Amino acid sequence: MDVAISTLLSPIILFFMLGMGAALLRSQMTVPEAFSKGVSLYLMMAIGLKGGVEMSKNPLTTEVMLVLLAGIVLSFLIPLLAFVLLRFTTRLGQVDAAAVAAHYGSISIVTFVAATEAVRLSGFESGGHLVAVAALMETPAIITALFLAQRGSAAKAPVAGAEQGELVREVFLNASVVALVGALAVGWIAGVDGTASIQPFFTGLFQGVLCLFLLDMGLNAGRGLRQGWRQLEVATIGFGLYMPLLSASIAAGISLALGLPVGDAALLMTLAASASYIAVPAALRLALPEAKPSIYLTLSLGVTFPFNVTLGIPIYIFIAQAISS
Amino acid sequence: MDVAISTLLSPIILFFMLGMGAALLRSQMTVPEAFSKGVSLYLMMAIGLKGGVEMSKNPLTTEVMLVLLAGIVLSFLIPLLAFVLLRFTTRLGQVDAAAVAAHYGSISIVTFVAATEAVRLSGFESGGHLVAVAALMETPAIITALFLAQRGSAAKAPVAGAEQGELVREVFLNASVVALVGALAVGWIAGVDGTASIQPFFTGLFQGVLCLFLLDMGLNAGRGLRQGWRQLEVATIGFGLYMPLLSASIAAGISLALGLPVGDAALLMTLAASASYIAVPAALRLALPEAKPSIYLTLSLGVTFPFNVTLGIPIYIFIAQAISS
Amino acid sequence: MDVAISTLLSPIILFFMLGMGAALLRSQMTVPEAFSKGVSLYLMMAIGLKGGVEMSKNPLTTEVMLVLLAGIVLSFLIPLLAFVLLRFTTRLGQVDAAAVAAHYGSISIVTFVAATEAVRLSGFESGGHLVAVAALMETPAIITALFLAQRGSAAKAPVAGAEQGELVREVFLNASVVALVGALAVGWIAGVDGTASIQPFFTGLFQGVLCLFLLDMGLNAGRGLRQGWRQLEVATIGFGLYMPLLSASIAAGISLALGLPVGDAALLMTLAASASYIAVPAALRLALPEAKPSIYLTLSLGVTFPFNVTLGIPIYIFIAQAISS
Amino acid sequence: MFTRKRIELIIERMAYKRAGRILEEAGMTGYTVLPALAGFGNGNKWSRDTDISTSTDMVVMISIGDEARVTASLEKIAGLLGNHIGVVSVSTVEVLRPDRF
Amino acid sequence: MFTRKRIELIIERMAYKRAGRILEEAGMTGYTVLPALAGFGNGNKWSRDTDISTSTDMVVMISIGDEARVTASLEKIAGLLGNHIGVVSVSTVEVLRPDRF
Amino acid sequence: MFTRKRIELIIERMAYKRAGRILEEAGMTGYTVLPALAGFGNGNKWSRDTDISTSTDMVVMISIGDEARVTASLEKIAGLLGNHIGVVSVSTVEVLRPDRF
Ligand SMILES: Nc1ncnc2c1ncn2[C@@H]1O[C@H](COP(=O)(O)O)[C@@H](O)[C@H]1O
Ligand SMILES: Nc1ncnc2c1ncn2[C@@H]1O[C@H](COP(=O)(O)O)[C@@H](O)[C@H]1O
Ligand SMILES: Nc1ncnc2c1ncn2[C@@H]1O[C@H](COP(=O)(O)O)[C@@H](O)[C@H]1O
Ligand code: NA
Ligand code: NA
Ligand code: NA
Repeated sequence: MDVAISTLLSPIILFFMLGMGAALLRSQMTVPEAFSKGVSLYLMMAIGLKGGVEMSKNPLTTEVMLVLLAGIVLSFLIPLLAFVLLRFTTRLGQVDAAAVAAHYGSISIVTFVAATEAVRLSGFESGGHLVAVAALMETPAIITALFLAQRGSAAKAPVAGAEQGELVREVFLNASVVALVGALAVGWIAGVDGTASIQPFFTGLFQGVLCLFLLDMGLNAGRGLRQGWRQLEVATIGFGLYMPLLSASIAAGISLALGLPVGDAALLMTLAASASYIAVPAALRLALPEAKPSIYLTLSLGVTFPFNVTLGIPIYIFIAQAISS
Repeated sequence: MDVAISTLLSPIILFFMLGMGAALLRSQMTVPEAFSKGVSLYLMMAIGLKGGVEMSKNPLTTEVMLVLLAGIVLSFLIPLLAFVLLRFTTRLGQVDAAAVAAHYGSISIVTFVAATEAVRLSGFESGGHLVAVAALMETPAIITALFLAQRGSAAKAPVAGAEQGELVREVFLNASVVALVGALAVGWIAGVDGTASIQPFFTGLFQGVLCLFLLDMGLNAGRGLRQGWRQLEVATIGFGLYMPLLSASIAAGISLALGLPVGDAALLMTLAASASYIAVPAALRLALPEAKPSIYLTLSLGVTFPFNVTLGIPIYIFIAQAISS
Repeated sequence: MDVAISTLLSPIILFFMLGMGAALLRSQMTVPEAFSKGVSLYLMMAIGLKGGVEMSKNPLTTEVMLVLLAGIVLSFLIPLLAFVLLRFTTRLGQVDAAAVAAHYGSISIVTFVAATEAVRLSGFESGGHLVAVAALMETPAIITALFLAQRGSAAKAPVAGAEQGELVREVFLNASVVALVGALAVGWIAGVDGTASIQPFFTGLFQGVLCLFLLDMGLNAGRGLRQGWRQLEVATIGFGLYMPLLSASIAAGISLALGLPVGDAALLMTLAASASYIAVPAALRLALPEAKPSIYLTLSLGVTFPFNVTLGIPIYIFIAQAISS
Repeated sequence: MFTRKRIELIIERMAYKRAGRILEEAGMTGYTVLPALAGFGNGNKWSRDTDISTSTDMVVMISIGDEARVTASLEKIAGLLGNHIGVVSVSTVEVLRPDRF
Repeated sequence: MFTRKRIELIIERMAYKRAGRILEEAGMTGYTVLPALAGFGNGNKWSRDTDISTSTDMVVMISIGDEARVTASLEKIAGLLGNHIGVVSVSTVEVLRPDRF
Repeated sequence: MFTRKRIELIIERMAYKRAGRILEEAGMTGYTVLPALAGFGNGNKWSRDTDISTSTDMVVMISIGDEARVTASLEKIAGLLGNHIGVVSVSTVEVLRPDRF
């Protein structure tokens, strides 16, 4: 448990709480969008490079392949579970339920990064290929969600022609996928020696930059919560809290089946539990404009993200230890 | 004196002069607002963390408490002195005089940071709690100034209702206060070990980032001066040069009374001498919209800031040495 | 040749290719303008400082002077050659030909930076004064081009009065000139000791930041090419590929004549071969608004820049080795 | 001076490319997109610096053209706005170079 | 098409929230705020990138609504502009969905 | 309310200072410049985040003034637009403080 404490008292989380507190107190403080976009690009390049370099160290095993596959499957299936739960427990309509489901099938790279730090702090290793898993889990959920949203309703395919291409590019070539996968490839190709000269920037500064970014995330999460919570019924907020635990347990089962080491298991669980708030919303504004951002954004950014970053991650690490012993 | 020289020839100051020169030569060079806002956020987090970590090393002494108190008192009283001087020596009206006074009672965090570097260069220590003093000195001056501006004039309270809350948040929860106090708390809680992993970012890069920021400050100060000096009578410009010295001497007296070490004394003097150009202007646009930014901004940013950063700081350090021996 | 390979597989180039690929695949990924402007400011300050510090180590020799002179001459004359070639081989009119010529006489600082890295990777030294050469080569080409554009045509002088001053400032005091020359001066004055405390920021992070910037450059180059290539006839695109080689060979001749060391020769060739896409376009929008940006920007950014960064630089280093042995 | 119509479309950032295609197809000779900073509508406030998934950002599209083309594009625009939140308004302006629009 | 009024308010960034409250109270159904980059007035020039205390920044607020509400809000707006520097102008526009405004 | 003219100038960033001088000389009391994000014209699209030499950026200049001055400035503006790409349009607006313009 003192792992949990030390995680909660790490500067990263403290800065997140600072931001969240300031937002809830309605401070006008903001981080310019252009700046935080640049910072998040840095984070994705750094995490991608790290993963690629580590993957370059040892060949692709079938285990690795299985984890990648597991990630894709999770991203495809979690939305189904989420959708059913939402339809039965909340008053959300088909489209909004499908939209929310997409977010929980996809991932939050910042949550993932916070988890890697926590795993490190707890003294465990984690494989570089988990970054690849993260990248692979971003998009399948969107496809499931679009299917769920049209299901039954003889609605015209939402998008066609130029729209189609626009959407496909947004889904498969959005900034985070390109940066993650691209940096992963660069790290893989350049390897340890090739990336030595750029490590001071991408590794040395990583935790520090993360503090700055999580301060901003806290501001965003806090504002999202303050502005949006009225739109959410209790059942929906509840979903934002138990769904991560559900997804994590499924991932725990898979980790057990695959016999993943503690670190990898914790990260896979975190990925399953985390909800997207950048890639998926953007894609859904194109594909499901009828879905209300005030619902899915508030839920994933205002409820689930804070939960995962503070309580969730320690729990997942704890479970990962339990199952792997 | 060679301390002064070495300060003046440090890259930080040289870059400031570069920016100021470019602006006076009417170069079109600019640093994007979003970027420099991000950089200044970094600087405030870094300085806050530094202070917090140092404070975590040794318990709060009464001396520390007294310095904090001194800072607050200075911020409350300096505006009174400034107001009287302005009313007697310049043609500024009540409102503009009060507005200018607010700026000189408050502080410039960049000047403070430049001073800490100069103190370090001069081979002196400074206590982390001075950062707390800086944070505490930001706002009291605004309250004094609002009182001075209304005084006599049976004017309606400037703001009420929603306005009221907006102003209060702007005054007590503006970005710099949140970042400074917040980072201070984080540093205090996390301590030396907890912040070890983020030091490369927040400590290692500090001086370098400061160069970049001071280049931008130079551009701003130079442009402010070039565009605004016509609006200032000689007496007002004079005020921008002697007021810092006055405030510094008062702070020197207090330092002597409290028997502060050289470094702390120099920094307290710098805080007293420095004038705000971010927090206070923003607050005054809300509370005293009648006051002319072209006057108070030009004076604090175009006259006093350059003076402090170049000549002022070495003088304050010099005096601090004198009194403490 | 394995030097060429190792250059092509260095993270810097890989990230450039990533960006270019993403753009050609029409990914929507972008780096916010404000952020990349800030990053490029950092790069210019860093390269300027580096050069200045190295120049501070040893006195100005006549050889250094001669190289500076050579750079200026190249920047003045290359546009003449480029203009003639364009007029004879392409359908470009006088004004557009002159505009394009200006870009090839001037330089691309990013290409220069990439070359310094490649030279370092290849195990050669390069003199700090090459940075000064880069700064000096930025503007003369513009003057030649304006002369070429007016030549014959009894056209009114393009700009006068306030316009005149605006243009002169844009040409001689644009951001890159100020940052480069200014940082060079700072490095020179502060020297090795004075800049020690800012090295972690300006030197330690350099390669890493460069990766981030080249990712952005790749996106820009790719988009420029994708959107603009239709406007270019084959002959013009050809010019964008052989002109660098021509300019480089002229520079090679000069290097041979001056007996420059390999590193310096390679960099001088790179400067000659590189084409501007920031300073010159901005100046030409003021001085030659009739010239079509879609032509000169596509050519210098979409064709020549990628060529130089990938194939060109290794070639120039190879030639530099050849002539200096 | 010649009379033309000016469409002003306040629409989500994610949708402006679609609106652009509609205007293009309707024969409008050009448009300009301005970023919005904040806004209010339907009782909801938004602000650019507080939405990381900039998906709720609004932009303002300005397009000047002749009445016929403007009317032509408006129907399709209305359709687009059926899905995406946004506001469209049309005003009358005078231009110097009629051939341009 | 239906006729509505369009308020265009050029006002300091620090004051736009107040203007927004005024518009809201007057019953306007929405507004959009655009950042300005630079400007000139009273012989003073300002530019966003050269004022660190972004307190002299201007923004442009656009709000479309029916004449009655617009008139109602204008008085209060005028009061606000008494303190804060800024400019207000009203023009006539045509909209598609009258119920919206 | 008093009737005035509103010039809206869509022009390259690099040229707005020149346009500003023209407006100033023509006696316009002020103008405001808004950054554009993207645009389309002559079959070319541009977008701010994809042009490092921000030289093809457009800005939108708004200037409100009385008819006489507006007409006076328009000729020179037209001349400027002869060189620089851009679009100018004029509309009629109502203002509160006539003395201001
Ligand atoms: N009809 C129009 N309406 C609005 N903006 C336009 C129009 N035509 C051109 N523009 C803007 O002016 C820029 C240059 O257009 P052009 O001069 O046609 O190349 C375009 O990229 C648009 O931003
Ligand atoms: N009457 C209006 N005038 C100007 N902008 C509006 C208006 N109504 C809505 N908007 C803008 O459109 C966005 C979405 O509004 P709504 O579709 O009502 O949710 C708002 O956030 C505003 O930016
Ligand atoms: N006539 C005008 N047309 C457009 N914008 C204006 C006008 N007058 C003032 N402004 C804007 O309002 C700001 C303040 O102007 P002023 O209140 O005259 O100091 C200026 O910097 C401009 O951005
Ligand atoms: Na998930
Ligand atoms: Na002070
Ligand atoms: Na060249």
